[in-house]
Amino acid sequence: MTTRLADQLGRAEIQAVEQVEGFGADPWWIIALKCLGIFVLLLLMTLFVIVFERKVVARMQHRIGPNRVGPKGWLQSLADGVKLMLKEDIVPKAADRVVYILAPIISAVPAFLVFGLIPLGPEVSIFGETTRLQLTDTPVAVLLILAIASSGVYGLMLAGWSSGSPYPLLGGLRSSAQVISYELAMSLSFVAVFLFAGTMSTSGIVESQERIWYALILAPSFVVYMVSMVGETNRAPFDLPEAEGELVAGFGTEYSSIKYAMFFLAEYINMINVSALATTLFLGGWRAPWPLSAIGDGMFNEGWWPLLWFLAKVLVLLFVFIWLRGTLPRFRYDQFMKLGWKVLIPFSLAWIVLVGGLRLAMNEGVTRQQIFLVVGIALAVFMVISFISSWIGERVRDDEEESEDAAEKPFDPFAGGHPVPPLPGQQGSTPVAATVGPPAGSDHTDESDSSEEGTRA
Amino acid sequence: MNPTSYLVLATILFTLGSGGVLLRRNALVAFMSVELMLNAANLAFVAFARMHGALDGQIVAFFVMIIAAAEVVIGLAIIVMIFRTRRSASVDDASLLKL
Amino acid sequence: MIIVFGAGVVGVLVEAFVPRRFRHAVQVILALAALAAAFVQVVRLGGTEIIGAVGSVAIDGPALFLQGTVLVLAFISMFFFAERRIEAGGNAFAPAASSLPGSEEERVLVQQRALQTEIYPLSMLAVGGMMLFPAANDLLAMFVALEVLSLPLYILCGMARRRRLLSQEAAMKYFLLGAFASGFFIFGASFVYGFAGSLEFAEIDAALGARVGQEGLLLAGVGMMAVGLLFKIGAVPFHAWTPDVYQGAPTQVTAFMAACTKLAAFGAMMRLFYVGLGGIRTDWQPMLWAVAIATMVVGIVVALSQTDIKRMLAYSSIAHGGFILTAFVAVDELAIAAILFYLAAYGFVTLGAFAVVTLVRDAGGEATHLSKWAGLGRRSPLLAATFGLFLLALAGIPLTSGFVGKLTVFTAAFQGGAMPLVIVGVLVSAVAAFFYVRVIVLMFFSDPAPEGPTVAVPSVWTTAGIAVGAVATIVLGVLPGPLLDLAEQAALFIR
Amino acid sequence: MTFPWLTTLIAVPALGAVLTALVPAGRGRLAKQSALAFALLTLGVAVAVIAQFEIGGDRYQLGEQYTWIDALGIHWALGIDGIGAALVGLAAVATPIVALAMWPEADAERRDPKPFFALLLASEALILTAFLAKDLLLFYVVFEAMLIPLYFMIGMYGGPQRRYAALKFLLYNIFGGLVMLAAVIGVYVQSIDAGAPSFLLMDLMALDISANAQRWLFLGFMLAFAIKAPLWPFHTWLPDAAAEATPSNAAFLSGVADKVGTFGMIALAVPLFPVAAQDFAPVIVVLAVVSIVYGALLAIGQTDIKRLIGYVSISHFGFIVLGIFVLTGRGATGATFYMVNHGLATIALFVIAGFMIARRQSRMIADYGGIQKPAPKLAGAFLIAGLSGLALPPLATFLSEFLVIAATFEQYRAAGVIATVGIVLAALYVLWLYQRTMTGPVPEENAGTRDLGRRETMVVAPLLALILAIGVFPRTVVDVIDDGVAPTLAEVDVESPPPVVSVTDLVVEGNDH
Amino acid sequence: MDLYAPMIGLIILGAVFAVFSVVVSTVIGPKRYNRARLDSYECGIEPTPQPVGGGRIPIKYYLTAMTFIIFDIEIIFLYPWAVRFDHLGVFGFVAMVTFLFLITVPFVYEWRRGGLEWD
Repeated sequence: MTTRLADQLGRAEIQAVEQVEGFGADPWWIIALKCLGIFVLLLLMTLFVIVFERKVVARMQHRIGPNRVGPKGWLQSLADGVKLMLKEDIVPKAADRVVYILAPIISAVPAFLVFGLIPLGPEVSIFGETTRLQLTDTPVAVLLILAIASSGVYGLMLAGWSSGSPYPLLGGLRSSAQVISYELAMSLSFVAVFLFAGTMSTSGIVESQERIWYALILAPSFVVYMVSMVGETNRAPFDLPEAEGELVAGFGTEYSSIKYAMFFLAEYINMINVSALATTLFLGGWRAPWPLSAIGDGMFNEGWWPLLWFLAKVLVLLFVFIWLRGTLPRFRYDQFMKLGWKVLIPFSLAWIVLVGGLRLAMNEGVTRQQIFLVVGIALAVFMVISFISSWIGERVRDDEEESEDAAEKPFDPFAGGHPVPPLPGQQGSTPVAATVGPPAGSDHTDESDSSEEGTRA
Repeated sequence: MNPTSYLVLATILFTLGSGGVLLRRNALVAFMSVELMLNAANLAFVAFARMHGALDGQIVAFFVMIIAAAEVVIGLAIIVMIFRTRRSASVDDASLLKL
Repeated sequence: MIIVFGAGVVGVLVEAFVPRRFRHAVQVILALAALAAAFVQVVRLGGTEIIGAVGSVAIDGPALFLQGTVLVLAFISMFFFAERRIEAGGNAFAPAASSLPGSEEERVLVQQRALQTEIYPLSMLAVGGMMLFPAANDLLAMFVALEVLSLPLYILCGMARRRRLLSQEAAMKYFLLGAFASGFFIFGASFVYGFAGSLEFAEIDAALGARVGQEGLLLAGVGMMAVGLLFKIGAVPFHAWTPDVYQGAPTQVTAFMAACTKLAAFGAMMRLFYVGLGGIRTDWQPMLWAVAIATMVVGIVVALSQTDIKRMLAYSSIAHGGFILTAFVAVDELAIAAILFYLAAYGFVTLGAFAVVTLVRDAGGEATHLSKWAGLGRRSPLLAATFGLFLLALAGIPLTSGFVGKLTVFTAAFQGGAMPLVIVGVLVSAVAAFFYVRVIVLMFFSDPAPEGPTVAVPSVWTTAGIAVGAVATIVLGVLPGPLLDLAEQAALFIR
Repeated sequence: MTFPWLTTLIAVPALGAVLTALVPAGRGRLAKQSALAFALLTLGVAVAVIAQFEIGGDRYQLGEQYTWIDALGIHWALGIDGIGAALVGLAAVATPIVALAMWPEADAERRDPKPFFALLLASEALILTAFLAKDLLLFYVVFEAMLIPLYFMIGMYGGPQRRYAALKFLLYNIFGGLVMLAAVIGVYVQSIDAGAPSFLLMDLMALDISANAQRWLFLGFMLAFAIKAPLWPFHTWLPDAAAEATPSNAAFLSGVADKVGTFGMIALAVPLFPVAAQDFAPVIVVLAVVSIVYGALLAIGQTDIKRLIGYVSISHFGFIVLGIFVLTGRGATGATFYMVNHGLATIALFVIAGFMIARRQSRMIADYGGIQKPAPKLAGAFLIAGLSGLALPPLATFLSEFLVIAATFEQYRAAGVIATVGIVLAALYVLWLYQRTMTGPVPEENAGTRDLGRRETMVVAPLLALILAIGVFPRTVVDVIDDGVAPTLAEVDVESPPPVVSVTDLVVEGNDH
Repeated sequence: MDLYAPMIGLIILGAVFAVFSVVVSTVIGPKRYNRARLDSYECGIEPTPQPVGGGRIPIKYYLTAMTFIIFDIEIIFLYPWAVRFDHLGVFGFVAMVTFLFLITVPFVYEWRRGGLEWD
């Protein structure tokens, strides 16, 4: 099979796709310069965004926000950074020292990397060398970004584990569960983009959005991405890992001084990263927004201008982050996971199939009217089916609950592996409680389901 | 392209993996060693695919990845199950079945 | 094959949507229907020889023969899976594999008579893998099939209702070693691929003669792939898992596994070695000679000292793998036919034997210790006689299928020039007879142990299954002609 | 199509076995009656078959041949020749006698007697098939299959050590059988190589097998047969089995079943591998002679009657094997004749010993003495049976033993001398046994020994009558046997004709003594 | 390889920065010993000793991890498929839909059997 598939793909193309036009030919000093530039840009943006966030949130809450350090308080975050640097560095005695120290580094370094693959602009000239405003690009750039981003999870996980303390452990687990869950939705939302762009190289994707932004034609993907990007960065309203009420400060509970700052830094850089990625994949990257792009034969799409558009777009997205934080209450953990697994992922899958089908139909020369007709019929059928199935599903579920209610077991405080107090309506497994059957009710659905859960494993 | 160095690396990984399975007593570690073996195979496949200028080796690597994933799922399930029943993941502790 | 996979998938859905109290019935019917339908399909395909699925699946005589046999054996296995009478309303599997033994949760499920129904989709998937395995025509398909058949089995092994720890341990051992072996297989495959530049067996074969100077690569690869496959067969020195797993797994699963896995694995091995590597047979034959001898000798010698009936059968299964290997080294149609026949005959016997083991029980579940079987012939002569029949078949006494199998296999080996192997095989069979007969002695001539096990009265499921096994054993022993003819007609691989 | 006599001959006891097995539990008597009836019916068919046997006719008569397993060239092929006819007769005669003798013994057992009789008929069917099989694989199948009923017969009934004895019996024989399987396969492969895969004896005998291959295959066959017909040093299972089985069972075992081994030697091993047979003949002759002397010496030393008879059998089997492997017509005829006679004599000895044991509840010779006073008929019968073991003229065994020894002298003088020593030793053990058990003062506990009852007489009388009759009129039997022996040895002659005068002449000559 | 080399520069830069900060802070930060500070934080109550090798990890997370792996694999297949979509034609589409369906089956199963319930 494979041999023939390979033939189908064409062996000649294998070599061809291994290079991306316009990259890999820079002299070393330009590379160094670009590295440094990205680095500085990220640090500055972090410092800026932190203050920006505090000010915006303050404004939303009718407060003033930071206003002491520097002009109008804009140096506040720099001062905070220096302060953290000077604080005592505590390593708890239960901690696994090496991992404990490595964890913040592991979480920070990947954060810096992502930007290396983001196109900040078209070709410019630096000291006479013509080069693109992007550190590098590869045929699988987006995949690489995903890989880099997800390796940051190790930092969180290891931080939680190495602290040797229950809260960080739970926090670390939660955040990694969260990140990987939302990473799925995020990755799935990219598929449609690749489908249209025909490439995974970031510059190529920006290239292909010359006519229209994918945010418009692939709006559902964009929405999924926006939601999951917030989840991926553990930001409000999805900031469960550091839910103060439950877990103190999540995986960072035992951290102090600059190590804590590292996590903080990583979080903010990641915010910038995902915003930049959104810009690249859905918002046309460095291309000037529509009215501007029409001006002067696309003059705003050349030279250093695009950097401005790019940063502007990123800033808008960052503002959305802050806006969300300022307005939305935190989700509950189960609601959050439910959203990820039961809404975003199935939706993404269906969307991919739909997009694929449509594009295939177009490639095969089916007319638009026919497509709309088929889609309309399919939608109608789907709605009818889903209606019926949900109706039946309810019935079945009722049946099942009935039959399983009889077997309702007393509440086991250790069921999840960790001792938890019984919820209201649940009976502890005390001798007295065991004789009393818990009242039948919807409270118990979750409990009976979880008894089955493991059978899958 | 000369695949020798890749092959050497793959072989080293494979040896490490198989050594791990045979020598390590923790089921999880042994299990990860198995994954290492699979990845060594992947590396070898990809290297050979380059050498032959064909894609099929890479496709195999894909499949091996899925299978490795499936193995992870199954293996974790089994190990967790054992761990829950006896609170230990050591291969040596699992010794009810003796000659 | 697709029917079976489809049934597996549907089974999962059934598991998800059908309410618990109907699940069991639906699953059993689904599984049986799928197996029957697939069998019909296999029969209809009889005689076709095509390479399909873009070259990765070969449908030819041996493949169809083995697929058909696997289906029949799996069909019978489902009977045993569906047995509910001997465990007081439950089947032989833990109601929920993840629940802690002895925990409250489990107690409740047992009280509820909750049935484990996931075994059916799992075994459907395993059967699908077993069908693909002997039909796989390239390295990748073979590897995928290997895993598809193994993974559900790993899980099935850990699901025993009684003696959960043992069962889970078996699952873990099987899993770890199985994964280890498949690692070897795929790494070896990569070497072979590196040598030949192709995954398809026919092209590998073509490359054997064409390329010189890299034989080291090739041989290392072949050796490692052989490890993977020999592991599945349970050949010495890769047999260490067999007794543990056979003992620990639920006996029904053991029966299924012992009968069907071996079948599929030999099928795959034949295709790989005959079709893909036929050109270098002089290189791998000595290796298999050694393995065959070691397998027979070790299997039998260790079996001698066993006191647990399941372990004994496990070692005997190892030894039978060795017998088949004797024919394996003779690369010709006679050998293929012999192996095919032996596998089928052996499958029925093993299924039956393990099924009988499920019926002999005491308070703690199955009474597998040999001492408990003493005097069984007095207490339930019919059961003991049936088991005796299976043992005699395993020992290769004439008028049972085991004899004809041995005859054909040794004939093939002899003709293939492996006379020393035949002699070893014959000597070993003689030793083997000792421990089979020992059990018969125990059953018939010993006085029953005072608090010996009771023989559970099975429902029609197990009864029917055992009966089919026994009848097949005798019929294949007395009138093996039709099946032999079939095997002979089927004994041609396409390239 | 002519009436399938031979298949009928086999089918009757087989059917009997099934029907007997179906007798409801607890109706032991009905089972016995049914078994006896079928055994007699078989005898009737056997007589009919032998009556149709034409001396000087085709080599194999009443042949039947149906394809059994086409793929392997296996047939249900039957045919009868002189050797077979003689042994069929023996088996057919012996079975009802054994069944009758077992009758009281079965009652002494704690078990349900039904299985014994069913198994007896089953093994008779298998043994008859073995004597008639004209397909090598068919022979092999029954050769092995008969072990199972015999095994159960030994294992289920008899002395305290019976399980051990049964196991030993089975393992020895399965071992031999499996080695033979390898050889059977080897022969088959030879036929494949010759381009005509077949298991039919006629086809196989026509094969031209290289001398080297013949040697290996011959050894494979001989091992199995030597174990079955206990030849020193493969004999050790027999004394155990003989001692532990019930007497009538032991009679059946060594009197009938073991003849399959010697039958195999003469009807299969020698004609299939004539070259190898000649090569190995000296070795086997030595073994046979050792058997004779060894069996006799150990018999003298025994304290257990049944064990003693077991060793006597070993000694006699030595004669039979010796007769076969001098490879002359005289020797072969003598050996075959010996088989029949030894069968009758051994059965008689065992059965009568069984009667004694039933009375005294002891197998120890020391416990007996002076029996001839209270039970003269018993003693008389025992004496006749014993003397026939001693080969005293005019008892049947005499002629056969004479033929064998005469043939041996012609070929291997030294062996002949030693074998003659065996005769002397035989006189010693037989007479000494008789003296120790039957003569002398009557100990108190033996005073009340009953004499032979009616049924017991019915058992013993035909045996002794036959022994005597054949001894006086050997001609009929010998002619039949000789008719089979001639073509069998012709195979050997093809390779290198032994210095033999006309076979018939020799027989006649021998007869004149 | 040239395409990936610049990334190494960035890695080095990031790592140097992170390590440098951590080291500097330990050097210049104050050190005042306090037993309570070195204990793990449990809202002031006496800390429970942790088992060796970290605490027990709830099964739930394994489940999530397993499901994640399955989907991750799926994505691995989706990406190249998407990139080459236009070249693969109907066959590619049908194959992928089948694949997605097969992936969906266990997903639905897990969903129905309560594997996707968090509490």
